[in-house]
This record gives sequence, structure tokens and C-alpha cells, in this order.
Amino acid sequence: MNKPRMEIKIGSMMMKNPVTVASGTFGYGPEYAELVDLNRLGAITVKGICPDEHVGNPTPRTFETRGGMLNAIGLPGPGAKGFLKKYIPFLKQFDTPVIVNIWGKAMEDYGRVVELLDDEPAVSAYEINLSCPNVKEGGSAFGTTLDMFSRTVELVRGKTQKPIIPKLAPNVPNIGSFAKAAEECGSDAVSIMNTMPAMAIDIETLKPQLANRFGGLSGPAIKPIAIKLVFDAFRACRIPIIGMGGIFEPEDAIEFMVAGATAVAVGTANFVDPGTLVRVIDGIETYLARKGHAAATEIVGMVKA
Amino acid sequence: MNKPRMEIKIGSMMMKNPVTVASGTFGYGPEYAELVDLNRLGAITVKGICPDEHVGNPTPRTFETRGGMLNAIGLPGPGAKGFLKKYIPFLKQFDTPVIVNIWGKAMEDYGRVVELLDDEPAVSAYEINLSCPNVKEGGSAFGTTLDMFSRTVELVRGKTQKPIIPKLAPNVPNIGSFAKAAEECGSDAVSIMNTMPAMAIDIETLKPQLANRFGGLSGPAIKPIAIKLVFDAFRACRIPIIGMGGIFEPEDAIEFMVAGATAVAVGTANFVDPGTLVRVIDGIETYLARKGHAAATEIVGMVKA
Amino acid sequence: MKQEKAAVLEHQNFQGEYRILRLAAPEIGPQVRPGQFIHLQIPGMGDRILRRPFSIYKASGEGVSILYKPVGRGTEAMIPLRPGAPVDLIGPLGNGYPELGKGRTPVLVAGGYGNAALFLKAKELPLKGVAFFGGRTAQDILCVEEFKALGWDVRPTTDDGSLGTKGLVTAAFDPWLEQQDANTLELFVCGPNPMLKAMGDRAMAHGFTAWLSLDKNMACGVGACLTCVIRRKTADGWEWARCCKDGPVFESREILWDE
Amino acid sequence: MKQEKAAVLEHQNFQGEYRILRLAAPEIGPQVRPGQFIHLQIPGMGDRILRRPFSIYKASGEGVSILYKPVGRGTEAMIPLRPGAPVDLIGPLGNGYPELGKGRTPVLVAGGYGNAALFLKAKELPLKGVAFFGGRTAQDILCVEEFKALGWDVRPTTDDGSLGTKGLVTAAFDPWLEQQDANTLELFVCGPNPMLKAMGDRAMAHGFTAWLSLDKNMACGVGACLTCVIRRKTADGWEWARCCKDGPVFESREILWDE
Ligand SMILES: Cc1cc2nc3c(=O)[nH]c(=O)nc-3n(C[C@H](O)[C@H](O)[C@H](O)COP(=O)(O)OP(=O)(O)OC[C@H]3O[C@@H](n4cnc5c(N)ncnc54)[C@H](O)[C@@H]3O)c2cc1C
Ligand SMILES: Cc1cc2nc3c(=O)[nH]c(=O)nc-3n(C[C@H](O)[C@H](O)[C@H](O)COP(=O)(O)OP(=O)(O)OC[C@H]3O[C@@H](n4cnc5c(N)ncnc54)[C@H](O)[C@@H]3O)c2cc1C
Ligand SMILES: Cc1cc2nc3c(=O)[nH]c(=O)nc-3n(C[C@H](O)[C@H](O)[C@H](O)COP(=O)(O)O)c2cc1C
Ligand SMILES: Cc1cc2nc3c(=O)[nH]c(=O)nc-3n(C[C@H](O)[C@H](O)[C@H](O)COP(=O)(O)O)c2cc1C
Ligand code: FES
Ligand code: FES
Repeated sequence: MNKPRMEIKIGSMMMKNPVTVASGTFGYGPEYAELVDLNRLGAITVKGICPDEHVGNPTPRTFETRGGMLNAIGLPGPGAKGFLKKYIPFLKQFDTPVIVNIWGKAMEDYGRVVELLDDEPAVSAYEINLSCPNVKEGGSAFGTTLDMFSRTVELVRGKTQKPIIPKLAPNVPNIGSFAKAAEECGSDAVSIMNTMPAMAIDIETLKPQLANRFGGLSGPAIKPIAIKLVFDAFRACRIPIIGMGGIFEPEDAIEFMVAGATAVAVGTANFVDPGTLVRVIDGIETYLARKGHAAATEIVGMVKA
Repeated sequence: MNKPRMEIKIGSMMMKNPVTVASGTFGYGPEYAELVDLNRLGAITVKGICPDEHVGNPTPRTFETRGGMLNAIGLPGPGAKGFLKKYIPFLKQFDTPVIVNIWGKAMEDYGRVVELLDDEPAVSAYEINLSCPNVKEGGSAFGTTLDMFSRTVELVRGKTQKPIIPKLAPNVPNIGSFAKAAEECGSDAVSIMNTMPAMAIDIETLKPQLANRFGGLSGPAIKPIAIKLVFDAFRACRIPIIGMGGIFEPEDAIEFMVAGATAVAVGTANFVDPGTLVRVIDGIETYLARKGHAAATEIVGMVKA
Repeated sequence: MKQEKAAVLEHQNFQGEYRILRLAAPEIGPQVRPGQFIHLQIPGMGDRILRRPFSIYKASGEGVSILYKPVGRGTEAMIPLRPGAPVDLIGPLGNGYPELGKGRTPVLVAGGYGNAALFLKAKELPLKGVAFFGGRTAQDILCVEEFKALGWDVRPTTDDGSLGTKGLVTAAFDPWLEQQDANTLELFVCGPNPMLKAMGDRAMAHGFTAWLSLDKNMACGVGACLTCVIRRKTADGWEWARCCKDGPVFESREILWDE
Repeated sequence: MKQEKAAVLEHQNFQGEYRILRLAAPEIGPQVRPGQFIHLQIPGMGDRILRRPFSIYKASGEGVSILYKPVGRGTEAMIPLRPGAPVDLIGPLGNGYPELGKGRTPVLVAGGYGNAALFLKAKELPLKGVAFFGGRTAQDILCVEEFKALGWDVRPTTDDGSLGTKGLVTAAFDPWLEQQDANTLELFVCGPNPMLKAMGDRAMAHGFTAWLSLDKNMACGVGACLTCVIRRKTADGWEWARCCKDGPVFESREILWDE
């Protein structure tokens, strides 16, 4: 039997398989390079970058919960120029497209960061973080009000020919409207989901477990929420979806694809088992072969519902 | 040392302690009566009641997930008259207030069900389910659009002098606005949270794991989401909050109270360990005593954030 | 119905893939009626939280025993349980099998763990008759000698013919039925859904009574959550009945099978 | 840095509440430098998912050993691990302690599992000097005889006076320091944060070098998540440094302590 075709496309970006990493859980590439063969990945999605250097939140920044974890890292990073200088030479060594996750404190930052990055050919696509629950400056408002969402996406669209992928906030009653708005503003795909706004409190000290008070919930706990959002978005738009939220096993990734995701991202699982990425890629291929599919794209959105 | 005062008040309803059960996880009272001393509870909250008998969803109705479960029971029930006849005589045997969770397929149903129940003195309060993700008729729209939310609450307010407690949907970006709207419409408290809209798919059959396709996620997985919502609502309104979502241990209940909940409800944990309710009640009392508090109300919203 | 902290007394291979778990549960044990089940909280199930129901194979003042086959997360997590380990039980649950009707001839029909679920009933029944047990291979047919020792005429069927008649339970049951006065039969059945349905269909076609013990996924086990419902016929249609509380045993005429 | 499926070789009580876990890890073992750690995936942690970091006490071609005290969910879940059990490791991680500076006199300061974390360094150092070990009671001071056998002059302090000087490590260290040529000292420290800070303060006040191994909660352990950061001084302010990757060992002057 022939091997199933694993390639998928996000706009003009070819991925050799549907599996990337969730922004912020894989650093900028080098961190896991000794443990994971970066050439195996469909794409490398790097941690959020804004135009300038950013300091992020004080510690504690993460907290383990039942079936998941909270984080409020707060998007520390080297800024666009720092990123280009520090990480692009490393990333160029691999035959794997690079998706840069971008964010801003104000709307114009989303344009500025693209302007700073766009000449670099090793930057393959932009994932637009419109939904980070961990920065005070407004990241989350961009993702939960349709008007600001659309304006931000349009702004980015005007600055680049590369694929743009807005990352949707999960805490809305109508994810479909955001997916459709993304499509209408010329997006090439959407990512679903960012972490869920959440909180934990130490009942002895009465202090929040995170220095930032709030954080985002990720991990297996949120998978059923993410599957529903992907399912809803798939019915509302015609652009590809990158699905994520609690993918720990190949079966989880396949479930996202069956729900409507063209590609998937492994996040928190990297911390638990860096072998997850390769296991998920191989597991998808095995499933496709067993089910007699010729291509990964065949199972996208095939849920009987 | 004196025992801490465990009593709390929701409008005119006195509860001997802050602990009730989450609607739908404890039947109508008799189901757990052999395992749980109903006289120990702060209140008994019964499964959702609408004016008429309702059949609910086909099976499978529940599905276990990592750290939680999905349900799409679909609110089957005997209707208001059936409830009064079948369960009120039983419930009257106990010295524990009864909160009736009400819902409707259309807005006027919310009024009708109260009209049918209100003369019964054993009905102590109404929890208004405006957020059930499992009925097609619109339960969830009542909870995610402020205008419909307010109109429904006002309608119920006009029909009864008893305490009314709107139950808020978690899948909104601005829970505070709903809490505030509830207050402005004359609510005595709000309940937070209902289950989170979610989905799971069997990748072998490609069918959703629930006959209703979607369901609501409950259990430990959602606790950090619920804590955040309670925290936000506490800052937005001055009426008491009944907090719930993944309470399995006394520490969980205390965390809700510290975040801003005056009372708490144990839901999914009843299925896992019916002893949870009494353990939670005793655990809160022990904590209060150890920390030198004279009353349960002293820790409400005491988080240092 | 009690919630009891029990301790593992014995846990070992029983036959084929089946294992026996014997639990010290002096409060629950004496209350058990045939056909009831326990709801077991399985330690070490990781992030899976719900209990699992198991039919009671044997019960005494000391406690209860169950027979199970590891088939999924819960049952696989049971394997490492060692004697002395604490486990939390709720039970006995469900209605169990009714008394044999006057003038009726009892018949047992079972498959898989159904044999275990019928054992207490087989012991209690005042008359012993024929017992039809089906399974994939000889290894899947449990407790044959025990049922024989009680006086039952055991007629095994196996998919591969390794024991008794080759084929499904119906391959042995149907020819036998032809020769019976069907009206007087009273069947006690526990097994996979298709077996239950096959026996229910025959009961209605031939006018005998068949008590079917249903296996539906459960959450609470006590009637509170409405997970485990089946459609039960009523005078003017149907109503939901809870397998955990109103069942798991229903008479074949009560059940409206889903397509 | 490797991810390796290791097997438990030995697991038993070590001293007081401390336990030793010896793991077969032939890929990781030979790569270890003193002061590095492993990131352990603990089986049976239920619905908690993250790994836990542990300093490497001993390492060889065969694998690694760690010493730990059950204090929370992860460390308590380790207790039932039996020889032969598989566990997943990432390591060796972190920078470890640097070489001793020329003309310097090494000093060890440790508390709790810090004694274990310093053992490989203590062995490797070309000179042996004084080792200040603090603990609540005699039971909490690990490996005293082992350090003595290597040639170290061990000076224990205990809160209850059950071994050595009564008081904190500083109760023994400060009077001793008075008599030293502070400039030539080079401290290797691992212990609770207040101990690290106390030593760091003295290093800066008296002008000696102190290498402090920090304990910050970790998620990834490899530098990717930015959970475990501390403020490291720079020419014009400070920057975040990751304890897992840039540390866990920092020189006292590098660290900007949080209030
Ligand atoms: C009243 C009653 C009595 C039972 N008695 C016994 C008994 O005596 N011995 C015994 O071995 N088992 C018995 N079962 C089934 C048992 O409770 C478990 O559900 C089953 O063994 C699978 O559980 P698991 O956790 O191992 O699998 P899971 O992890 O839950 O699932 C593994 C696979 O099994 C399927 N599955 C889960 N639960 C059921 C179910 N109830 N019916 C059919 N398929 C299911 C799932 O769809 C999945 O494919 C009984 C069930 C009921 C309702
Ligand atoms: C580089 C490094 C090396 C370490 N080496 C060892 C070692 O050799 N031996 C050893 O026993 N432990 C060591 N630890 C600590 C260990 O990793 C565990 O974090 C700690 O034992 C508690 O884990 P737990 O899962 O049992 O507790 P948890 O369930 O995580 O928490 C229980 C309690 O411990 C607290 N806690 C959790 N993690 C830490 C932490 N990192 N620091 C301080 N408090 C914490 C929590 O706040 C909580 O109150 C090391 C930590 C680091 C960062
Ligand atoms: C530690 C951590 C850091 C993250 N940082 C980012 C980020 O910089 N930008 C972003 O868009 N999402 C970020 N996320 C969200 C993830 O990309 C992903 O959307 C989310 O974690 C859900 O997937 P998971 O459950 O597989 O982790 C972060 C998540 C974690 C856990
Ligand atoms: C099986 C089940 C049935 C439920 N039925 C109702 C209901 O009838 N009305 C309602 O308002 N909430 C219902 N809920 C939601 C719970 O009351 C509660 O809000 C939610 O489960 C979160 O709490 P938990 O995590 O403690 O279960 C139901 C939840 C479950 C699990
Ligand atoms: S399992 Fe809850 S009603 Fe039967
Ligand atoms: S633990 Fe992830 S960066 Fe250190």
C-alpha cells in the first residue's frame, strides 16, 4: 500500500505534515533541538514576538492544575530585531517552515512587527496572537470584540503577502463569527485555541498562584473545549484551521482533524514528553494508512455530525 | 475556641452552611438520600425543571474526558407539576431549603414555571438556568447575550418574591457584565459556572461521543476557569455568588470562597464520591477554625489580588 | 445501598482473560440480591474520574466478588490492585432479578461476565433447568463447573466450536426452544446487547418471560444523573428508565430498543 | 541532553525522611557534570502532568541516583516505584558548577537535598576544605560520612542542636569566616533560598565568590517555557535568566533577589 500523503498547505506555506508546535511551548527552536528532530516537523511556531523587547511577567509564571497547567509568562521576548538576529540563523539550518507568532500592546504594533520581520525569507507565516490572556495591554480585547479583531487582522493583511493566521480566543460564545471575520479579512487560516482565562489561589497565603493573578489554562483539561470550537469554526469558514489544546497522543490530533482542523499544534505536551511531536506525526500516518486514506487532508472535518 | 458560624444568606434564604449541590448532579433529592444526610446540606438544588414534562436527549448522554466529563442530558424532567407531586413531599421531610433550577425553551417558559411552583412554600429559591449548552431551543443564547439575559431575569423577578439566582454561562469574555446585569434586574445572587460547551469525537466511528453532538464539560478540569469567573464577577457586583466547577475537596470550596463565592456547589464529585459534600462542609469548618475566623462569611473574596 | 471503604482480599486470574476480585465489604455483602451490581472507584485511573459498575458474582457476610476482563482504562487500572489495597464501593445497586413466577421453568442465558452476574440467581432459584452460555472460545465461558454443581444443565456455544455447539447462543437455544412449552419458560439473561435483544425478540414472538440485564455506560450509578437511560414502554408511548436504579434488569416487553 | 526510558534499579529509605532512587540510564549517566539535574516524569501522579526536577547525587556509566524527600504530590507518588519500573528522564540538564578558580579555597554549604546536589562536586574538587551542612535535626543532614571520607571537614549545624552547632548554617559559618582570608574563598552552595541569599550577601560583603544553585519551579526544564526565570544583573539593569538552562548555578553577584 502507498504511504498516505501527509503534506498540507496553509495559504502558500507547504507543511510536510500537519503537525506544528503551539507558540510559547517550544521556545524559538533551539531549546528542544537536542531532543526533537526539527526536520520532522510540519512547521516550527515560535514564541510570541512583538516589535520591541518585552520583559513579561514576574514569577511564579506557571502552576500545575488537575489535568492541565496555568501560565502567565507574559510574552517576554527579544523583539523583532532580536529575534531575527538571535534565532533566524539557527532556524535556517532546517528544512521546516517557521511560523512567527506576533502580538502587540497596541494595534499599530501588529503592523510594526510585520514590517520588521517581513523581509526575512525564513519567516514563512505569521500567527497573530489576538487572544493572550496574560498581558494587561489589551491582547485579549483584540480577540473578543469582532470590530477590533477585524481591524487588527486587516492591518496585518495590508503589511504582508505571507500567510497570516489569527489565533482565536476561546472565551467567546460565537467562535464562528471570528473565524468568518478572519476569512473575510483575508486570513489564510485560523488557529484555535489559545489558553482559557483561568486562576488559582493559594488558600493558605490567600495569594494567587500566579504573580500575574490570572493565567491561561492549557493541557488535556481543555481538549473537549477546543474540539467544539474547531468544529464550530469549521462550519463557519472555508479557510484551514490549526487545531490545538491538550494534544498529548496521536488520537487527540486525529480527533482535531476529524473535527475540522487541517493542521494541529502540540503545546503543553512538549513539557511532559518531548517525544510527543514525533509520536503524533507517526500516529497520524499510521491511522491514515490503516483507514485506507490516501492523504491527511481526507479526514479533515469528516465527523459525522 | 468557639465554632465558626457556618450560616450564610442568599436573599431571604438562610443556609446552615455554604454548601449546596450543583443542579443535575444530585437528582431531585431521594437519589442520594441513603448515602448523604440531606439535613447536613446548606441547600438542595434540584435538577432543571421547565413548565412541562421534557424528554431530554438520546443516549449516550455522558462521556468521560481527561480530568472531567461531558454531559448532554438535555434536561429531561417531570415538569413543574410533576416535580411538585413526585418530590416535594419527600423534600419536606428535611430541614434544608430547596433551590429549584428552572429553564425554558422560550422566554415565557421561565415565567410560567415560576407561576406553577411559587405557591409551594417548600420551594425556597429559584436558580435560573440561562446557560445550558445542551438544549437546542436556545437555553444558551439566554446566557450569552446581555439583552436576552436581562429580559429573562426581569421576567422571573416579576413573578416571585423568593430569591432568584441566575446561573451564568462561562463562555463569555465579560462575565462581570452579566453579574452586574443580574444585580440590576433584582437578582439575589448569581451561580457560576455552568458547564463549558465541549465535544468529543470517536475517531474510529467518526461519530460524536454524545448523541447530542455537543455537551458541557464539568469536573476538576474546569476549576481554574470557574475560579477566574467568580473572581471577576465578585469585583463586578455586590450580590452573593454561588461558586461551582470541579469542587472535589474542601480546599477547592475554600478557594472558591476566597475568590468571592459566598456559597459553593458540589457537582460532578457526587458521582465520584458521594461523601464529598459532608467532607467539604466539615473541611470548611475546620479551615475557618484553624485560621481563627468567626464566620464563613469572613473569607469571602479575601484573595489578596 | 451503602458507600463502603473495602479492602482487596484476593485478586488473581480466573479463566482466560478474566480476573476475580474479592473485596472485604461487610456492610454491602449481606444486602446483595442476585443481579445487583457495585459501583467501584478504581484507584490509579490517572485523570479519569468516574466509577465503573460491576455485577456481583458472589456475596456473603464477608463481602463481594466480581469477575472482570481488562478492556479499557478502568479495568486495566485494576490489574495492579494487591490484597490489602483499599477501594471505595457503592452498593448493592439496581433492582436485581425478580423471583421465579409460579409454575415457570427457569432458563439461564449468558455471555461474558453475564455468567458471573447470573451465578447468585442460579444458586437461589428453586428449580434448576437449562443454562445456555455463549462465548468466543471455551476460555470465555465462565463458571461452567460451578453451574453444573448447582444442578444446571449447561449448554455452551462458542464461535470457534472449541466448546459445545459452534455458533451463537441462539444456535443451541433455538432448536431447544422448538421442543418446549414456551409459555412456561422464564429466562434470566445477562450478556452483550445483541444477545439480550435476540432473547427479547424470541420472548415476544413465543410469549415467554425474559428478564434482561442491560449494560449501559453509567456515571452516578444511583439514579441521579440520567446517563444510563433506556426507553421503557408505557401505556401511551414510552418513558426513560434508568438502568442503574430502575434496572439493570428489565422484562423484554418493557424495552423499546434503539435502532 | 537526552530523553531516556530508564528503569528503577534501587529505591529505598536513605536517611530520615529522605529516600534514594537509583536509575539505569546508560545514555544520561556518563554525560553528567556536578550540579546538573534530571527532569523526571513520575508515573502514577494521577491528573498532574508536569515533570519534577531532581539534582543528581551520583552518576556513572550505569545511570544516576537522586535523593529526595516526599513533600508533595509528585514526590509522594514516587514512593511506590519498585525496582524494574520504567521511568522517563530528561537530562543531564542545567549548567552545573564551574571549575574551582586558581588559587581559591573551596567551601561547601548545603542544606536538605543540597548535600546530594554537591556530592559530585565535592568528589571532583582538587582541594577539599570545610563543608557547612545545615538541617533541622541530625536526620536532615545527609551523607556526612561520605563527605568526610572524601576528605572534607564537615561542620554540621542543626536547629535543635542534635548534631554539631545549634542554629542555622550561618551560626557555624560566620565565626569561621572571621578567621579566613575571605578573598580566596570559593563557595559552592545548594540549599533553601534563605540559605542561598545569606551566603550570597556574605559573598558580596566580604568579596568572595559563591556559586548558588537555585530551586525554582519548572515546567519544561530545557529553557523553552520561561517559567523558572530569575533576574540576572546586566551592565545597564537586569535580564531574565532561566534556572533550568542558564542555571541552576549562578554566581552571587549575578542575582537580583526578588523582595
Ligand atoms: C450493570 C453493569 C454491570 C457490569 N458488570 C461487569 C462485570 O461483572 N464484569 C466486567 O468485566 N464488566 C462489567 N461491566 C462493564 C464495566 O463496568 C466497564 O464499563 C467495562 O469493563 C469497561 O470499562 P473500562 O474502564 O475498562 O473501559 P473504558 O476506558 O471506559 O472504555 C474502554 C472501552 O470500553 C467501552 N465501554 C466502556 N464502558 C462500557 C460499557 N458499560 N458497556 C460497553 N462498552 C463499554 C468504551 O466504549 C471503550 O471502547 C458492567 C457494566 C454495567 C453497566
Ligand atoms: C534544580 C532543582 C533540583 C532539585 N533537586 C531536588 C532533589 O535533589 N531532591 C528533592 O527532594 N527535591 C529536589 N528539588 C525539588 C523537587 O523538584 C520538587 O519540586 C519538590 O520536591 C516538590 O515536588 P512535589 O511534586 O512533591 O510537590 P508539589 O505537589 O509540586 O508541591 C508540594 C509543595 O511543594 C512546593 N514546591 C513544589 N515545587 C517546589 C520547588 N521547586 N521549590 C520549592 N517548593 C516547591 C509547592 O509549593 C507545594 O507547597 C529540586 C528542584 C529544582 C528546581
Ligand atoms: C507556557 C506557555 C506559553 C505560551 N505562550 C504563548 C505565546 O507566546 N503565544 C501564543 O499565541 N500562545 C501561547 N501559548 C498558548 C499555546 O500556544 C496554546 O494555544 C495553548 O497552550 C493550548 O495548547 P496545549 O493545551 O497543547 O498547550 C502558551 C502556552 C503555554 C502553556
Ligand atoms: C450530569 C450533569 C447534569 C447537569 N444538569 C444541570 C441542570 O439540569 N441544570 C443546570 O443548571 N446545570 C446542570 N449541570 C451543571 C452543574 O450544575 C454545574 O454547573 C457544573 O457541572 C459544574 O460543576 P461541577 O464541575 O462540580 O460538576 C449538570 C451537570 C452535570 C455533570
Ligand atoms: S448512572 Fe446516573 S442515573 Fe444511572
Ligand atoms: S522550566 Fe521552562 S524555561 Fe526553565
